[in-house]
Amino acid sequence: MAMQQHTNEIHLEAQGAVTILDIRGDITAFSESALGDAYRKASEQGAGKLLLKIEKEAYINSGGIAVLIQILAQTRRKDQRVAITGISEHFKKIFNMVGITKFADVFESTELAVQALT
Amino acid sequence: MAMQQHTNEIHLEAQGAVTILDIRGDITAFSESALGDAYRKASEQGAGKLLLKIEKEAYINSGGIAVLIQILAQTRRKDQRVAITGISEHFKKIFNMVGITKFADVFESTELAVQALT
Amino acid sequence: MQPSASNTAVKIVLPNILGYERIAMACSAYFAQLNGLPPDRIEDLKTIVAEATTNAMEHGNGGRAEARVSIWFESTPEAIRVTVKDEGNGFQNTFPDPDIERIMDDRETPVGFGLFLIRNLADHFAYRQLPEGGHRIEMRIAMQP
Amino acid sequence: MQPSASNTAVKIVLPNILGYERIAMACSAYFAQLNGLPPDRIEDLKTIVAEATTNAMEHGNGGRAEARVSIWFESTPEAIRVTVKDEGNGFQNTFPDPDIERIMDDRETPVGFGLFLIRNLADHFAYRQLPEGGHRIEMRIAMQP
Ligand SMILES: Nc1ncnc2c1ncn2[C@@H]1O[C@H](COP(=O)(O)OP(=O)(O)O)[C@@H](O)[C@H]1O
Ligand SMILES: Nc1ncnc2c1ncn2[C@@H]1O[C@H](COP(=O)(O)OP(=O)(O)O)[C@@H](O)[C@H]1O
Repeated sequence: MAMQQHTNEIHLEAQGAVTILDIRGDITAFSESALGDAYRKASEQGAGKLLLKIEKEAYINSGGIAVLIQILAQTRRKDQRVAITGISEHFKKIFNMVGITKFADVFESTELAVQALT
Repeated sequence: MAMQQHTNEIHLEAQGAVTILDIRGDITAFSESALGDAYRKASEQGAGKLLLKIEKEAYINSGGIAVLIQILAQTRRKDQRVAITGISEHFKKIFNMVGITKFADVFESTELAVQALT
Repeated sequence: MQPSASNTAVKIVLPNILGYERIAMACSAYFAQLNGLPPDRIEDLKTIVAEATTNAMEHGNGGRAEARVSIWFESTPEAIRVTVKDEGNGFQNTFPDPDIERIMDDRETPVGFGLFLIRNLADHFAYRQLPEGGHRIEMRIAMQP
Repeated sequence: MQPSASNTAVKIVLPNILGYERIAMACSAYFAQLNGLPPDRIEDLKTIVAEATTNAMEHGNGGRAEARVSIWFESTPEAIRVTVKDEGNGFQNTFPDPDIERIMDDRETPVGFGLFLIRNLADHFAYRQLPEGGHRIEMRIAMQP
């Protein structure tokens, strides 16, 4: 429960051709700069395949959904492939409702996501 | 989080000479009959060594503490040995404050408790 | 008549601070659990409570520090009902569902997901301007799917 | 003046139902976390909130279904402050700490652990009868140990 913090800790990690953005904390409008920075860094390093790893307990709200979609829009312009893992069943349902899953597949685990992206 | 239920599910399990009372749910005044029943059943079966296994997430309140102490009082009269496991650091502190730990040792795991009782 | 008339309603009053919707979410989760709402619907409830509460803070109360958000939780055999009240003037427009395809093409800004979630997760919702001032949204999550 | 005067206070009003103290505990945990109380002190806070709330329901309100328990959470740089108000007449006696040795010997009934926990976990507590009716207990958990 990293509730108090209005920002995220994001670690970049390479697994083969896939760059994992390991995102700690809630995904809200406050995540915009941390997520934008991490994404830019990964892209500058030439990442063509990205995996957004979100904590299962993360609180994701409408502001966070907007931030994620903005990242996805950028990946589409750059022809990067993106997948998502870690989210709960509830947010899988929501990502589906909103249409996020049209642009990024959601996987049960990092392993399955990396496999699918590779 | 078994919050709604005002009662407990308690399984009796023998491990060598130790009878484990595996207690699911919160420990409150509402636990009196379930816990009393399980304790009587174990005693009727001749249990001389008891381990109260409480869920780490259990909510234990002052009413539940009173219920536990009443069980401990009975074990003393019957010359049974009792240990406790499963509780969080917070409730370890409280059991210590209240004096429960003078009559029942608290262990980090079922294994350590069974070992110590045997 | 305030929604809190029932003998089992819970009321909570929050300061206008983003992040404090977490308190309302926690309240709603425990209230719903105590009243038998299934776990997956509790998740839906938490989300719509969070969205209605942050909307009340940001749009209704316009971020004013001295404004408050009041929330009532009620339970009936049919549904959990949540009412979120702010001190604002309510909706000035209707808002269509955001279109993710258009957003991805930069033809639409990524807003409107809060109401979208409420519209799609609540089994019923309605808002209205109050004669005594302020605005409230009432939302229900049905006990049976 | 009600304790809710501060701009960051949270208020919650509960029906007189045993079990609903869980809602107050959840509120207190999130409120305290948002205001930087360390995790072990949050556990202390949850316990004293639970005990004061059930006491308010049982002893203060005497279990009356139409009575309410009101709880305020406030944060200062020094402490988290919680005030629990009931509609009763307050303490009619003082209560010594329960003596577990005597309880084990059946020379004392196992009661009084609620106040014992409040006394031992809170860094400060005080109760008073209110001129307008009702009774309240104020408790503080210090930010620094
Ligand atoms: N409580 C409210 N009071 C007034 N207007 C509101 C309220 N809630 C929502 N709105 C209006 O509805 C619009 C859409 O809200 P929402 O879907 O949450 O998206 P966003 O917050 O991204 O704008 C807001 O921009 C605002 O104009
Ligand atoms: N809010 C209250 N109003 C009136 N009396 C109270 C209140 N809280 C506690 N008391 C009194 O203090 C006594 C001790 O309370 P407590 O330590 O919680 O133990 P118990 O609930 O087991 O009696 C109660 O029996 C009651 O007489």
